[in-house]
Amino acid sequence: MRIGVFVCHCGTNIAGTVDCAAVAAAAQQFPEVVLAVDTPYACSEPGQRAIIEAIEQKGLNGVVVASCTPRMHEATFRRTVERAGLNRYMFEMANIREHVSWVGRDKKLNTFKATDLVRIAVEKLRYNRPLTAKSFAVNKRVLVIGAGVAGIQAALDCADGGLETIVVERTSTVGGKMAKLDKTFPTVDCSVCVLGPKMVDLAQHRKIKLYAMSEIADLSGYVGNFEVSIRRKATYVDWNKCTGCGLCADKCPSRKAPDHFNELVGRTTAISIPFPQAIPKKASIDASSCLHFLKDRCGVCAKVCPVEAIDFEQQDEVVKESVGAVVVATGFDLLDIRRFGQYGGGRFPDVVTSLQYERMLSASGPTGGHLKCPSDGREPKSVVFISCVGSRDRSMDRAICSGFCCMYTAKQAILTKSHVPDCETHVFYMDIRAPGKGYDEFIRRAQEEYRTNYVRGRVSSVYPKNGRLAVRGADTLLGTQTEVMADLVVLAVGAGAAEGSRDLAEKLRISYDAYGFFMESHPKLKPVETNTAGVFLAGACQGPKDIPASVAMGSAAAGKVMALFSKERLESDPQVAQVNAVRCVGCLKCLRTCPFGAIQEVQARDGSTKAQVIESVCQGCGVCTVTCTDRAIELQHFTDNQLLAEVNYLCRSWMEKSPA
Amino acid sequence: MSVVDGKEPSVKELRIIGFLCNWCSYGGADTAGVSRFSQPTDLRIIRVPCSGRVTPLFVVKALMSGADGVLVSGCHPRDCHYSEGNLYARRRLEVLKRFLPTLGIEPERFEYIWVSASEGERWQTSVTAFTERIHALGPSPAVKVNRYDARLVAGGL
Amino acid sequence: MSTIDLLREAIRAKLPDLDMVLAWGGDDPLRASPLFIRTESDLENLAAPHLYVSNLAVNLYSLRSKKIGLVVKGCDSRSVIQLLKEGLIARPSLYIFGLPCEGVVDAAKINREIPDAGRATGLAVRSGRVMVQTPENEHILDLDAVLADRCLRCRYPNPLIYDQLIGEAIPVGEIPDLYQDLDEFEALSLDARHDFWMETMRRCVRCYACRNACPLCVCKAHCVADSREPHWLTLETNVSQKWFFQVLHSMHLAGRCTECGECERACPMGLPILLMRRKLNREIRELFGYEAGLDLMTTPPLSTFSIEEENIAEREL
Amino acid sequence: MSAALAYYPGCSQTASAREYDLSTRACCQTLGVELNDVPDWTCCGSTPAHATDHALAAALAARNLAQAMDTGASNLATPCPSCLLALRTAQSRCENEGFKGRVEVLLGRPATLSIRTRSILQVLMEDLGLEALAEKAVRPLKGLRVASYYGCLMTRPVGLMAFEDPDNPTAMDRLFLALGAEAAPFALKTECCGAALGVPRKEAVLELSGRILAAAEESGANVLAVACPLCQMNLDLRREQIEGYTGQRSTLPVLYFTQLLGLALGLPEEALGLGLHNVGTRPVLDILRRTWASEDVG
Amino acid sequence: MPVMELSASQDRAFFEAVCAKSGQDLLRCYQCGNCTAGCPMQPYYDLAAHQVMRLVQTGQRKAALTCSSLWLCAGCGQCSARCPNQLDVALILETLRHMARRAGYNPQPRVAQFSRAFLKSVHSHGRVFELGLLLRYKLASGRLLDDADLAPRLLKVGKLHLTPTSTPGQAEVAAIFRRYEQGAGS
Repeated sequence: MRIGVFVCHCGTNIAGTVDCAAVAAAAQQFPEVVLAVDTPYACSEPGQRAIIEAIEQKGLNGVVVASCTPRMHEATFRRTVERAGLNRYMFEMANIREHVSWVGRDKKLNTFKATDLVRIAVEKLRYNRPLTAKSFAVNKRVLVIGAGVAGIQAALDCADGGLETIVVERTSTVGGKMAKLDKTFPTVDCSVCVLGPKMVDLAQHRKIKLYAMSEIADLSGYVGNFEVSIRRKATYVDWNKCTGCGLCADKCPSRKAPDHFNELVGRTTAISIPFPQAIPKKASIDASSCLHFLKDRCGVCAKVCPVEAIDFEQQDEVVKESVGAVVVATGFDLLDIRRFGQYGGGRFPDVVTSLQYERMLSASGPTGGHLKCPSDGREPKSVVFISCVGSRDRSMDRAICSGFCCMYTAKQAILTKSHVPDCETHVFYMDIRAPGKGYDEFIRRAQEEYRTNYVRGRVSSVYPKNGRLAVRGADTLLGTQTEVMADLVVLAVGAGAAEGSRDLAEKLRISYDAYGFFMESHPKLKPVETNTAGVFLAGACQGPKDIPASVAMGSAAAGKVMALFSKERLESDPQVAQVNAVRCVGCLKCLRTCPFGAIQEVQARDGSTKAQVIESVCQGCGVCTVTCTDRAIELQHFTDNQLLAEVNYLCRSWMEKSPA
Repeated sequence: MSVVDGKEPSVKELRIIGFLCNWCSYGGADTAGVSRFSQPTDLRIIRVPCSGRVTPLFVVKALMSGADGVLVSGCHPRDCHYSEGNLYARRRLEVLKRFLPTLGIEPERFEYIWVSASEGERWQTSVTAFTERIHALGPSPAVKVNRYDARLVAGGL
Repeated sequence: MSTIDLLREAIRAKLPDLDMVLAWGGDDPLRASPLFIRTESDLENLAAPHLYVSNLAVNLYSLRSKKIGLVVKGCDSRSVIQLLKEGLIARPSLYIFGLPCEGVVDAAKINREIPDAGRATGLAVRSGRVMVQTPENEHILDLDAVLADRCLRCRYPNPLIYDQLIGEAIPVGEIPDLYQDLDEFEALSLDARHDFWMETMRRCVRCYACRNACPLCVCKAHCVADSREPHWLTLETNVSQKWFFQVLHSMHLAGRCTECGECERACPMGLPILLMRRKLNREIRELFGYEAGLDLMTTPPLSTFSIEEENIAEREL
Repeated sequence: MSAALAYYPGCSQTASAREYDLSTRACCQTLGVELNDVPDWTCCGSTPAHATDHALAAALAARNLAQAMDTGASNLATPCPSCLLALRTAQSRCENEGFKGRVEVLLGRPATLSIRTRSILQVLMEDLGLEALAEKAVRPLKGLRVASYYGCLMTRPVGLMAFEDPDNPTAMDRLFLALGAEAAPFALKTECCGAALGVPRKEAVLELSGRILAAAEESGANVLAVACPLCQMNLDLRREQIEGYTGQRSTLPVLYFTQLLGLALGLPEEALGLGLHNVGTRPVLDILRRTWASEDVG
Repeated sequence: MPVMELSASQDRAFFEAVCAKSGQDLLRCYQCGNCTAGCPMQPYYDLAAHQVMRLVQTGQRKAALTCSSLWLCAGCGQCSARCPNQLDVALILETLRHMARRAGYNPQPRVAQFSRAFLKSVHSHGRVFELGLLLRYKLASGRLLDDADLAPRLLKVGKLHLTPTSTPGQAEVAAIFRRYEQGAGS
């Protein structure tokens, strides 16, 4: 082989703590290396040109670049060598930045380590073989999971782009958290008035198929060809018949059902439509509150329904859809208020979450838009807002800033004044984060125009005193303790991952962070992609986000799907397992352990049983290779010989270095 | 092959190989790098697609041929990019860990852990702890075999 | 009828339906060799049961296209089960004569006890005693003293799979394998264990007799021990290569080995290589409650997993 | 039933909190919990030792733990939360071998501190349980509306004490409910009464204790239950000082929870030291007598 | 207040020492004020708890060690329980108090006198002899009339012993104090 080695300085990122010239000089002596040079920025245009020129002039048939992590630039350099006519798999990277220069302090040791990493890259490259991708057809339908504002936007953009779009929503209506908000910041316009038309578009779009009250049961397959199982939960109402007239809810005698749409502020009927603008506007029965299910009597709804839509026998149903890409837009949930015992969360009825407060402010909410204390219905004359409840708090493993609370708290303070002009408003805050367009101006309005008293400090406790609530906090700017009496305390509770997000991540085979938010493929450059090809993220499921950011990300995800679907066929990764039929004894252990069902049993010409890899299904994990005692099945590009070459070199070199 | 000035570095490094899955742990090591979490330099990382690709034989081969320590790191259980690879790995590697003492190799020289792509700090802590553990154990006795072989060759046996 | 007669008649009856029957035979009064019975006349060479030392299951994979009759002892039957379970042979092309076994004699042990064993003319076993006839003497030995090692810890004297049982099943109590040999070995320091294997492997001649005798090593035709793709081992005959070969062999058998002991019996150098396999078996039994070759249904533990492993603690550094 | 407990009374229990000691012993005897005094026990060091030097504080506490362990006991209980904190702090700090070494130098003997240490309240709740306690009660506490005041140290430091929800402990409330009393919704369950600063900074204690009394009054309670000698002293003994400072009069009796438990168990008031209070306990007894008369018990 | 010259006035060694002795990483403090918010003694402090944290962060040794707040902490632990950064604030204050005592700062003599009187009592009797403790404290602090109203009430119900109880363990306790004063175990 004729191997070229390019050692990147990455400015001072690598060269600062690694002697790149020395690494290159050492590499020059490695077997089959005919060229080894150091270069300021290998990934830059001149850097890549130099590689191409070297391949052409020196007749290289293998290239090693020692630079950053392959997770960053492997694809870049593979295209580079391909432009010079090499097969893209005749390339290896040595990660001497993230794994060396950025983590080791001793330049000499770093240089040794970098040299070793270059050497094992060379050793592996010597066993590399050209691999060729196969192509396969793409199913140009897209699945959008979650129909909050991000999911709605993604679905509408995909459908407008001409794609068949399947939308799966867990609750009985689309709209998500945004539909629950009274107004939005910083414009203070009616939230559902902005969102409503989009919800209607979603329902009426001829390219969109909506499954409400449904969840993802399973997802299999791979980019371009996913198979999804959708569980449609029983609503006990035949939605094909239901007209949404609401007669059932009017007559339902069970009026104590928990009202989830109203964040448990107030109660609803056992059969209900969550709110006037609900899409689809269909009734569903909460079996845990319905007298028919609890006591086997009643049945009023069935009697009054003019279209005979009530079906107490209805069961969950699983339907299957085939899609080529998935947009995950499952949003967030607020942390459980009961976790905040110091503020009486869950104990004092007049301590509410910010989302509950939105419902209390909303004209379509349980109080009809009249601000009332939940305990006794009186109009509050003092409302205290507490920021960062469950955010920036390591003591409860929540180091993150939830991002949007500062803004909605200001909005809620402003709205409080417009509901009850003589109400005092106080906001306890640590820092105000208002970097959006018009955001900081909005905070100033809350303080200047709406006379909101901002107190810089955390609150230690909320306790009942003289029939009201005493809020004891600090004013760190004054260096004092403060106590203020409140009729209502609103906790700006931090945003956590949506309930069930970890389970969903496992079904989709995408990663999530410590808080349960889904991991993007790269924090800066691939914010919408996941590490699973064909699965994209939109909105707050990736981390807390406000409405404009969620909408933007919804559109971005749709754009990614359309770019993916712009090709008729996709190329499969040739880093898949391959069976050596001569060695295969036909035990089929590989077939049984393959997580993807990518191995099938075939008859050889002599009638004997052999395993065979379905290349478009194989994901390249290599579990089969390890399972096979005879190594009759090997994962291409990560064969035993390739990995052994690395192990053997390291051991051999160490042996040689070790004192006799 | 000599580097810098042809002399051994002043700090004595031991010989540690890491097998890291591409999706979680290799990413976690990258995250540690991006965050500049400094670590001992002894470890040499070999990238594999999945911890399920790591045959225990790689580990034994390394330990019997002169590595002082081997660390395998994959995605947390339930979080495997290939959904199950690390679960197979866990069984194979646990059996291996228990097998090592029969070969006269301290089982502490081998460890397998789970580090996700977001856990840069955990990676730093793990590498540091493992490197310290290997330094506490000292160089591997497996060197003996190879020296024994060298003597056999030299002695013409 | 004696066991040998019962067996002979059973084989005779089934022979017309089979391509051949594998049993043991030969003239040596202390050792029997595999006997491939194709015709009735071959039945005359059938040896006495206490000499049925070798595990005939080793031949099954290569004869898998034929209709085979096979005589198995309890231990051999586990190999058959394991081969069936791994899909390496097919049950319909197999007819199994199950032979309850009181243990087989180790010729080497008899040689040690009796100076003129080399000239033995006959051997008989009766009620726990072994009578060895030589031209000059009749020696009487305790059966236990000359049984093969593996018979001394045998937990399965009765075949676990068969089409026809020859004679009566032997009553058997609960005999735990205490792994005394392993405990003794593990009482040694790590260094001593390491040195033990170095010394043991120095003597290995890398003849692959162990591998060839293993009924589960079905891939021996393409063994990784001497392949270039993948290239796990060089052909150097040094201790590291030889030792690694033995480790590799043991690990390929992890969760599969039934401890029939043929590897060790076949070793011309008498190396205690079963020990490594027993170690792996013990760990697998403790971790997963699994023993190879006991039934056809359970999935081998290394071909499956649990999301929550009961006996594996999460590892932290 | 639990095995015998090593019992560490603490200094207050011999003097200013005698009724706590009396009622604890009486209750335990009735409940069949055997208390064996730590032989020759000495002061745990309390806050002043801790404020001075951690090793000194740990040595003073460790001596008592060692004395208890010498008797072969594996469980120790103390009524006083402050003593318990001192003992547990010593145990926790001595997990650090270096620190333990320093303590052993001061102590002059090995600091083996593995004995399990708990408060009497915790022992009763965990080892006997509400059901068993209620079963042994012969007279209901009906008519009493109890504000349960836990003070700082029953639940804090959270990691060290690991007892109940630090923001809303309910052990005593549940106990009194089980014994037939009402639990008043008392807001300042874990606020500080000012602790030992009563002597050097009296005004602070009067302010803080006054606040607690006021909240207890607001809750409609007719008795305030405590589990800490220092809290009891500040709220009971300093009552006139508090009244002078805040200008608010209060006749709310402050009883140890063991005294209330003892009444329910049918123990005579002398055995529970009910005459040893500064603020008269008569109103409590009057209420209960009325209850018992109407229910024909007692 | 004079201008605080940041680089010149910062005593980094002091900052590091507080971190090391308390085992707390004070850089975690982001000045949210929750320690101050819940502190029962805050009204009596000269500097709020979070301000003391800030003084340590900025290496203001003298200002931190001379503040009265250190001595007025009642040890209730509320600040530590509330800290969102899991700092044991009470332990940091205590650490500062130890450092202040060694450095000879004593802005709240009465607290220190009470502490000393308490320990002296333990030293002499093995257990606290409350009457002796109070007398000793009153003599040291000169506050003879403090709490004079309480004594008759205590005496009436037998809660204030006139003589100390003798405890055999006193000798061992005294030995602990002797070793401590001789500098053992430090």
